[in-house]
Amino acid sequence: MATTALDQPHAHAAHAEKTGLWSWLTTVDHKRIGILYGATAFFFFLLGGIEALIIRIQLARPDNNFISPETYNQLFTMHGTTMIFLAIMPLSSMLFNYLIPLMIGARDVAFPRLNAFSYWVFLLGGLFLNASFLFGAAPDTGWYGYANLTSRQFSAGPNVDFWNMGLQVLGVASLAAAVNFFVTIVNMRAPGMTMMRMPMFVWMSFITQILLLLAFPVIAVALILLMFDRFFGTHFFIPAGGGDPLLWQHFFWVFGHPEVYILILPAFGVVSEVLPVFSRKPLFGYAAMVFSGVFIAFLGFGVWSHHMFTTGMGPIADTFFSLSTMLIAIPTGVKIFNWMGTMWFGSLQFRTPMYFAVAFIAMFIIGGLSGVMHASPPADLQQNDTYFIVAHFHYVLFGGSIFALTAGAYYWWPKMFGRMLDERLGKVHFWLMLLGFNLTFFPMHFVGLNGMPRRTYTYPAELGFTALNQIETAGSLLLGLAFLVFLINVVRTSRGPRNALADPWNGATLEWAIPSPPPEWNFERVPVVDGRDPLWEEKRKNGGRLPEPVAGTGAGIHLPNPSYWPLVTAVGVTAVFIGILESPRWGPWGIIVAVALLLFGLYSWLFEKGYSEFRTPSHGGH
Amino acid sequence: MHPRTTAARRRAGAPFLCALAVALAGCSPERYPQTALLPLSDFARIGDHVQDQTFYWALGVFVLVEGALLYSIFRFRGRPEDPEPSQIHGNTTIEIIWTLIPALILAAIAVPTVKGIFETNAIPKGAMVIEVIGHQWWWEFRYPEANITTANEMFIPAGRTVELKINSGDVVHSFWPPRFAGKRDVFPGRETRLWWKADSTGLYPGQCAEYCGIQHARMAFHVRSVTPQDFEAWIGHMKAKGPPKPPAAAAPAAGGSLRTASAGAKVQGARDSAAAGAPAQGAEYAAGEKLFMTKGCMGCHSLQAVGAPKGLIGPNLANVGSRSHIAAGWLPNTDENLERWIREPQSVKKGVLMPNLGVTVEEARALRAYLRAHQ
Amino acid sequence: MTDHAHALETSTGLDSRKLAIWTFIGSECMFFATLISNYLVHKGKSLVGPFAHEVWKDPATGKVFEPIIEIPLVTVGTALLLFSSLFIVLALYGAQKGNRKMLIGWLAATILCGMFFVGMQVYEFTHFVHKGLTLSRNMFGASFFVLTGFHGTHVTIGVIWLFTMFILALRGKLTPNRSLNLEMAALYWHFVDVVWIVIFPVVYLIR
Amino acid sequence: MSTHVEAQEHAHPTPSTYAKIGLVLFILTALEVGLYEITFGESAGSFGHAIQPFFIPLLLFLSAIKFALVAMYYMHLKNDSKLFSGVFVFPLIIASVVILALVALQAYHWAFARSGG
Repeated sequence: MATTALDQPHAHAAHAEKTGLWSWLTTVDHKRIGILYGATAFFFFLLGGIEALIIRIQLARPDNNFISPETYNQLFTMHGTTMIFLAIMPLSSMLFNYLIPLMIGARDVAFPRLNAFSYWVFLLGGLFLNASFLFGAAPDTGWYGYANLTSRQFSAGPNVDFWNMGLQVLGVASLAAAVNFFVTIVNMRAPGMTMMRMPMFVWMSFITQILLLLAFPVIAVALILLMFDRFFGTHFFIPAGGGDPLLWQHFFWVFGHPEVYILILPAFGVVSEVLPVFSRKPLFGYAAMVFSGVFIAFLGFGVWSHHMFTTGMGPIADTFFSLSTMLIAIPTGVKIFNWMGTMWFGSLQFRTPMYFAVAFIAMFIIGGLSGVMHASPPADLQQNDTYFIVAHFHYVLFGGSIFALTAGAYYWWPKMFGRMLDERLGKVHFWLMLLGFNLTFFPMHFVGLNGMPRRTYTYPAELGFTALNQIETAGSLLLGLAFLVFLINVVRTSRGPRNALADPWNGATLEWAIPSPPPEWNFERVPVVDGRDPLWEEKRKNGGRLPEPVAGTGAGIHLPNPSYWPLVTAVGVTAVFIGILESPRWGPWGIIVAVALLLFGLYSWLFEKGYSEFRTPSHGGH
Repeated sequence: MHPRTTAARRRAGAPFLCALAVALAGCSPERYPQTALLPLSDFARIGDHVQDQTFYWALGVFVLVEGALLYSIFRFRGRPEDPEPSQIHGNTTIEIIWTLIPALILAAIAVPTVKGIFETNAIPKGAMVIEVIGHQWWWEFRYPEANITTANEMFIPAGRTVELKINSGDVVHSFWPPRFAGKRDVFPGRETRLWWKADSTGLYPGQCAEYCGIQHARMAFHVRSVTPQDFEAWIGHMKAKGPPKPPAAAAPAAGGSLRTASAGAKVQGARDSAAAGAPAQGAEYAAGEKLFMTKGCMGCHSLQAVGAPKGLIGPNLANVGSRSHIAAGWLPNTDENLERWIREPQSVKKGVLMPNLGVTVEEARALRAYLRAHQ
Repeated sequence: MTDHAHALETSTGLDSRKLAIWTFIGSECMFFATLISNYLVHKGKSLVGPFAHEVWKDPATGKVFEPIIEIPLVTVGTALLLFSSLFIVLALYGAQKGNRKMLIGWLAATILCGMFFVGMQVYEFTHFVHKGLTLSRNMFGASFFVLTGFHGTHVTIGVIWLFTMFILALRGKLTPNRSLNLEMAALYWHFVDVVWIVIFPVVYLIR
Repeated sequence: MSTHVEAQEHAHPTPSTYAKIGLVLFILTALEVGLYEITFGESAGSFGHAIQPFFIPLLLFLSAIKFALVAMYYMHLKNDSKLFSGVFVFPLIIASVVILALVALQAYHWAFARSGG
């Protein structure tokens, strides 16, 4: 390679602030990657929201033809896939990236370039998945793509292949990030911060990484088997050749249920950080929260068939999975009670993050209870695959994760961008969102129990669903308005001065001990921790207040160089799966070229100057 | 949920309350023919009983826990300048209490659940077997003892247990007659079972509940529960619809005796088909019969209820004239709808396997007359 | 993968890269577990022959299919992979002790064994295809080729990784304080061997 | 979790122990194949038929020993930090739970479907 600017000795920490596209393309700073994750995820969240609005408009009237059946089926599939894989997971990843190093007192994640690689693979995976719209072949078999509708015979087009390959690419991104964060949390904690002194958000993220590490390989294999069925004529899920479509459901939900815990545990972590700060008292029952999280993760692998009670697996299997599902409701209940215990006897400060956190508890309780209602198979036979289930998972995913992530956004906005989001607009956003959310999803409980199945692009008038569907559509428009208010809040704030304090909320964790936004090296001196809520301890020692921290020069701090090889390797990874998708037309050549690019990117990454100690130790190599 | 000022609370409460009122009014089950909350069979009552149990426990927990949350919101509200509250870290006894109580509640739910699981999985002996075959986007029903095939409208004798042997002809569906039983997934290559004993008569809708392709939304069916005598009459009536006698013989123009206006109408006795006089629209009927051959309808549809060939793409039309709905149980079976459905199926149900055959308006009227005669 | 943060003070005192490779191995356990359960779930589900251990006569054509599995061939492969595990450990020992000759010698032996194993598998696959077992022929064929094929792919990746290590060793880059990189490759190689230790009886020996 | 820097040099086994373990592994493999031959091979005598029901447990036991040997000695789990053992064993537990559950469910479905349940 031509010697580029990167070849000079490793960048001193004190050089000028890097801006411009190139600095973003080659960043390895966990904070910038966090902001990239956040911006991309929010864009996909809005995309998913628009898909939801179109779905709601189509369902506003019986026998409506606002959109064609195929478009509706593509929209509901992409709404599900986008919201789960391209919105909630990366929004959680934004918080992982930005906050975990700050909260555990580290200067960066364990493998900064692997972190950049994860982001770029996620971005390319998301674009690849959504590119299917350009070819009019967006996935249309639902976010869990049950076999054998996904077989070549019943889904001849590339729709399912886009979904299959897209999820494989996103799987690579999630696995790479999971290894990175697992090692970061285990290995890079500040001196004195034992595992039982870590902030609860870091604990929940830690469990989420373990779930990711164990669940994603299962879906990767399931998708590989589906790929073999569609491209190479095997019959894993095709009954004609001896295969069984039910096997796909098993494989998918062995991944599927840990996946829904991957979606909710980061939200648990955010709420466990916000509530103590705005109740001005420590989290209630720290150990109970940790063990219930671990219990949820371990048992999460033993409940998957509660998604399959209607397949007639037989009484023994139904009983086992029903009881294990009920068992997992207990630690979830313990968490809710511990949050309420945190608020009890507290001095509650109702700032915007607190609004969303408390609403999270209220909505998640409803979602949890409607979940327990279909943990019992006889009841689930009526509820499964109806709008009752749609109501349940929106109460836990929207009422749960999105409310909590919004609380996190308002709470950590000053730390990430140095500006406080406007409180008044925040409250308007909250009320619109709470009202819109309940108007949209509460009637779904009733319309579901009264006979409206899931994923139907329309319904006849005589079944009586019209009135409730109209309320739901009105509610969804209100939700759209709510996020418009949030956007206005963001834009107005970004024009304002960067005047946020380092610790605007009297926080307890380490990220509030450094300036907002923190310098590239985070901590001038790595802090020593000797208890939970380190900042509150520090403040008690200094009479309740701490001086505004100064950024410091960061001299002598070794910072990793920016590098573009993660981006090149990410393009290689995505190209491999594009090559597979196009293999019927291009033959093996697409894959061969992609693998070559991948290897080129990987080797250049591994032996990059200034990084790898394989080079004879020049100045930059230490 | 917790606005600062009382005025704000009243203002914010108003829209919420009236929306709630509308929602509550909108959700009383009587207004929904396909509701799962008004069981009409023993199977459905098991599920309904278990669901009630879990619902009341859930409602109780909801009221207590959300109430505690609301209480704590107002009781412990503070201002920044208030003194710091006591820094409680936890309390093991409370932790144990709020682990045990949910465990006990769940145990209380688990008992009826497990009992319900085994009850719903134990198929009573001596039930009448009906074969249900799911196809992409319609339902086929076969009565093996009587060797009768019909589609989209299942006749069942009230007061007698029916056992459904469910298979699929293509992809995974889910057979869901909410008034009589929960849903059972329909697998190609793996037979699943469902059973119930209806305890009242009437026409009740049901729908496919597992996404199965473009027209999953319009893959509905009806279950017509009739008295045992009417059921025997219906079987007799359908048995008369054997293989077509050579065209020279009198067309098996069965009378329109079974016309049923709306849900719950009684089924009159069937008349012997051969004795039926030529129906009033003889000319149209004959034209329709000829068109049924020339337009190729025979290729996918069969008109004989007894011994119909298996594996046809289209539904059996032996008694299509008397069905309450057409196009798989959702389009009301009026003459105008039947004609439109024959003339341009792709615009009525896009993506359905029945192509537009370029049928003119007159031809459609003749075909409609011919099919209407098949009661 | 090798962000060399020089001997950073880590909370556990362990090197992050070694922890990373172990985490990756933990995740790969689930990958192969799903593939193995896919194989076991499809055991006995093949509608037509040829089968793993039984003779099968095609009712339509009367053609007789011999049992597919040939124990001698795969036993050689298993022994190769087993010994390559031994060799890589000796090579690592050489690297840690700075004994360059031992490192290069045993590393070359490991790579040769790995290549022979992959060669054996390629031969075995083509041989099976000639015996009538293809990917789309029956469930046994499909699940067998997917399971052993993906294991073979992992072995190939391992060979490439070890070959890169071999080049570095020749250039004298694998000094004792940099032997961790070889240890990571060794751990990956042992994992691939351990997975074969499970696949070999489950696929080849259990009837 | 110890916070001090663990001494890098553990008591790594010597090459001779590695070689011995290599030999044991080879013998175990030979035993596995031998077990197969005497149970199902052409030379399967009466003794072979006698132990046929124990074939699978015996076989799995032998491969479990090989698995443990490679993991403990070649992968240094024996003398490395317990963290690595945890990171390896925990997924193994989940993996075997998933394999056993899926195989059991498949067998149960097959029996359940057959019994007309």
